[in-house]
Amino acid sequence: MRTSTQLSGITVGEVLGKSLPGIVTAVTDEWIEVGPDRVIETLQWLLNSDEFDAIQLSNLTAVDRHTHIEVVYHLQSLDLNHQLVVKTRTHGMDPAVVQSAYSVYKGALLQEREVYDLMGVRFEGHPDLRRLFLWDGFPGHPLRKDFLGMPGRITSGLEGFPFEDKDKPIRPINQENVEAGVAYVVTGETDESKTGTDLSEDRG
Amino acid sequence: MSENTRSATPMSRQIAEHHSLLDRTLALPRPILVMLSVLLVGFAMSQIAIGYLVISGQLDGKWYDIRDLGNAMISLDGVIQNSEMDSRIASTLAYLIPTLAGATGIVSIVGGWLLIGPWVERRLIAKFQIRQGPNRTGPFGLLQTLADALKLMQKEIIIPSGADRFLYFVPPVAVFIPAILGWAPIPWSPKMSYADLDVGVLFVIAISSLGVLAVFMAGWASNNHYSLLGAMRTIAMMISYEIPISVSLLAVVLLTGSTKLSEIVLWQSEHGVWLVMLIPFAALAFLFASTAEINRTPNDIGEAESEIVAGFYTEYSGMKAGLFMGVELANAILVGALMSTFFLGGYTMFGLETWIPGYLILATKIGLVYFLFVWIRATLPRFRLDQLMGFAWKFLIPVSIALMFLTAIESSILVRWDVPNFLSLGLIGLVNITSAAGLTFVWLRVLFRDTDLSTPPAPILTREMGGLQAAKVLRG
Amino acid sequence: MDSPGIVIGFYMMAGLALGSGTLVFLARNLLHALAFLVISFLSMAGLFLTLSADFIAMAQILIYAGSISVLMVFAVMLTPLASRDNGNTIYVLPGLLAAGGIATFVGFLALDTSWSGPATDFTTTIDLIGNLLLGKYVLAFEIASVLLLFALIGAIMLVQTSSSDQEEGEADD
Amino acid sequence: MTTSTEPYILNIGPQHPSTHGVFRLRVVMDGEKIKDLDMIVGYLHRSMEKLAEERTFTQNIPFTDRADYLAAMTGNLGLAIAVERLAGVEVPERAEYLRVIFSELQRIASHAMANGTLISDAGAWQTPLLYMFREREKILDLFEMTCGARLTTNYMRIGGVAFDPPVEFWPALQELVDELPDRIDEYHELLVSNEVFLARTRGVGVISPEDAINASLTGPALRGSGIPWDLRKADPYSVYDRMEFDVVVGRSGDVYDRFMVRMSELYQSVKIIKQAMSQIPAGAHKTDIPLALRPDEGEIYSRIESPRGEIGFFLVSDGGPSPYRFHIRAPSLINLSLLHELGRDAALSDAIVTLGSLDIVVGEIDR
Repeated sequence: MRTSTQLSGITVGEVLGKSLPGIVTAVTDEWIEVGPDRVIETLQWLLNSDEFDAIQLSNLTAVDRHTHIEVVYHLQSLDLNHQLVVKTRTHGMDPAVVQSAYSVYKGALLQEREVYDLMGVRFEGHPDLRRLFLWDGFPGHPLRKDFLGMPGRITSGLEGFPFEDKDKPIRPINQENVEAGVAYVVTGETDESKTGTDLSEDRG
Repeated sequence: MSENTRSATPMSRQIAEHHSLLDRTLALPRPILVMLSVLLVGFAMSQIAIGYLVISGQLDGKWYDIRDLGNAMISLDGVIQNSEMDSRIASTLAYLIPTLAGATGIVSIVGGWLLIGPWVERRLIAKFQIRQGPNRTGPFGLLQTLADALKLMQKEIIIPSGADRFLYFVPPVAVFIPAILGWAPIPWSPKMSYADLDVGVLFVIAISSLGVLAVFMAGWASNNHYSLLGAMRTIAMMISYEIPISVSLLAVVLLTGSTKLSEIVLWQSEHGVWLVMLIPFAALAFLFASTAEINRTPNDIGEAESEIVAGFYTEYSGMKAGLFMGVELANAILVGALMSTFFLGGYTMFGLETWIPGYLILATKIGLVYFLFVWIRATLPRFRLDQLMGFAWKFLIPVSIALMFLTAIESSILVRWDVPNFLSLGLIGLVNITSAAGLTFVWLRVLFRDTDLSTPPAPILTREMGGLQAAKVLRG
Repeated sequence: MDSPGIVIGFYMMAGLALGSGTLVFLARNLLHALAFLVISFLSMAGLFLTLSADFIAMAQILIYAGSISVLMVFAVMLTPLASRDNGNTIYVLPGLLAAGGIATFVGFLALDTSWSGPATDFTTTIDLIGNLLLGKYVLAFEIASVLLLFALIGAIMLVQTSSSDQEEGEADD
Repeated sequence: MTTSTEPYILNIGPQHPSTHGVFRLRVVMDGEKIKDLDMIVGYLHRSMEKLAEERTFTQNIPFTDRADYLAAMTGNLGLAIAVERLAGVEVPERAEYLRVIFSELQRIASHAMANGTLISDAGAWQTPLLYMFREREKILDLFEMTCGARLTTNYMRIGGVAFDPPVEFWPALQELVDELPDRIDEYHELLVSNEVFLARTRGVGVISPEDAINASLTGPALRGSGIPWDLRKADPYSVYDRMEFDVVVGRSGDVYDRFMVRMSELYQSVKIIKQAMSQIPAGAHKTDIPLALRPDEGEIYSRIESPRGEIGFFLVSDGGPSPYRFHIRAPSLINLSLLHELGRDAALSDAIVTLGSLDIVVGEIDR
């Protein structure tokens, strides 16, 4: 049975770089990266190329990297049954601008609206760039890491597990512990020697 | 244990433990069983006695002849006329008493049906849908309707902003006028008819065209797009489907030679035939068109809940919405009564009416037609507006007019040579059935010459994955 | 006309007809006026019934209350909102004059006619009407039906020509 | 003489019988025809992706229940597989088979619901829906027996499944699997050749194969348009590569085809369950993983075939116990990419049926 393959970014970057020199800004084993103002060009080329045949935009999302926002395109070919990942990064956070992929893939319509809504990436050339989930006038873009930035620059995301010693991993969750009613006691740290009662509910 | 785990929900357990009515009756305590059997034997004896009275003809025309409640009225009339009252008072009384009695009768039929009808419909539909239906309020859930009505009456009366207050309050009441008036000419027994009009058929058609006005008022006054859409759909439907109704009733009138409902029934009884056997297409057209008139599936686009919420009564709350729902049920049995009278022999049943009260026979027939409505409602999806309009104008109207002409020829033959006997009627029925089937077939072929009417082929099964190229290969 | 029920019915119907007829032109809202007009039509049908003219009564309900008022409803629906007011109009004086003229004319006619007495035996009128329409007045009847057919075809033609420019859109219906 | 009509705006939803939740369509209508269509979502937005950034990977599994609440099992499985691939967790064989059985049961339940509501949208007064609920009810009973929950199961875990099914599960499952094909035959008889249903669904809401691919449609919506694409075969996860089954592909891409694809997939699911039941080995049903699973720094996009299409999880890990970025590729949302094109110039009734055939779950759209 044929299974799907994930194309290496290096091979994709090589071929793409031959046809459109200088378009690829970075490659890794998993993805290639292009500039935010050359997205349409890249995607159109990948869509039309016989070798890659990136006919479907499988997924479009964005990641906040603190200094910039990374927009990720997961493309796939159905006939050749492979996937490839294209990334682009915005110049800075405000404004974060990327070309819209809607002219190449209709499937980008709602996904770009979602990214715009939650991540604040402005897609140039999108026919109907409005917020998707939140209402107009909502302050900020919630999926950004600095959203609801608190005093002391505490940002969202777990710095560490509440009762966890980073050097000694806590006991694994297994059936015996559950049956014995043993709570997940943190080994090592004693200043907060309470048991993690809130976690013991998570049986398994 | 395994049984319990199989049916884990209370509902499925209930279904599993449900016994038949016979089982539950047999499980009653012995004394009650004995009492029940004594009652049964007594009932049978009294039936035999009644049978003797009927055969010997001692009952005909007596006021206590309950096979025809008209007898009692006639006797009462005679008593009043023969009494020593002032003739003016006597005539007033003779006018008022039957009028009021008949009106009370009709209103109690409709009202009683509104009390029991929702329960019946919900239970029937529940049976179709492998559910239990209302069974908690009172015995067998019989009081459910009462509880619903009480709840609805306590609801706040919401008047949408921008509604036309005058026109908003009239429709829930006004829709009931045709639903009650329509009962007037229907004969329940030979002498039991509220107003046996000479123009009964015309009266029926005229009355059925009135309901549309109330519907329109409701839709317009609510100041809501859903209501307006529902009202426009309903009006369009009613205008279109009144024509097939009229044409099929015209066929009835042509054959029976009378517009009087009692004479139509008598004609069927005299010739020992139901009109549905002679003019089946007219009967079917009448049935289908009346489902459109009274907004029942598959023609309930006026209140298609998946599209326009509740159609013209979207904005009505509490008992006013309840009245709209009630009038649907009242209309359903009215159409059942008309259908039975015109096409199913009315209160007659090939001689059975000398034994069983005619009104019971008619009620049974109404129940059967109503059951058909419920059955259709529980089974079929709904047509689209343009499909329904096309069906009325492109199919029902031309075909029923063509068959009406055929009926006209046949009836003139019957009248001219005076051969309405078993053989000629059978021949007519045969000719009509074959011509209706043939015409339907040919006309549908003409109408849908460009459409593929066959059942679509089953989807393709494959194990090769791929995109556009693979799709091309698959489709060949 | 001697039965008290008929008498009561006659006065009720007459009162309703006159009252709702008055309200038709007093109502400011066009749709209210229409509702009163329907009531007036219905009470006219009732008046016909008290005269034992059952066929005409039914025809009155069927044609006026059932069809013409629906037609008017459609007409009102299709006119823009602004004109849905039965208010001031410049046609008050001509209207009054025309109404007065017609009333005078009808009054003269009524006075001039030699009325026969009330019908004594209640026969069915529908047989008579049918025989007359297909016997003595068959020509008029046929001409009327041909006229109606022309009207029908004309209506279809009107709709056809107006929608010919968007036939592509309608084709898939 | 021309008659001109005035377009008006109709709000379908958020409370409306056929929007399957709190979905809102703002429609510009001209008579019965739709001139323009705009969808407004977000009434059920719970910001799962943001919340997930503050929870461990295991704690995020319940979110996937609540995203696609009609197919919680496949949602769970999608996340579990994504994290396993990201962190390199091995899954015991028995757990893989249990995963297949439960996600196929979930597929049957979800397709039954989708087809039932589609017919309700077409106007059949809930009868087919309740018939389909009969099967769904039994499947949910099986879920309840196994993990205590009927809808939000939270059953698939990273490294296996939460519980081994109880003893009485297997005979009940056997009985269900035995009777299911007959039941599905019943629906075929009732619906597949029903003239009214055919008239309402054939040629309505047609999506061309090119459009379907270009608009990122997946699942039955894509297969209905004639594209043979099913991740269970194209990119096999779990033990689907050991199962013998066919992928159902429609012919013309209309509402009827999408309906039929779902209908025929029920048979295939039954087939898969039967095979999994005969092949399932004994053994552990999960591996032990640390409570605070710390995958290495990196990112992964992992996808599986949910009843509604490709449900994908894009996870970015910064080496901490919680994901740095957690994104759900929601098939319900992305399948709506063509809605405005399908709805334009359609009759209102057709648009409603088309929306029903795309089988949306608002919880998944809004997340």
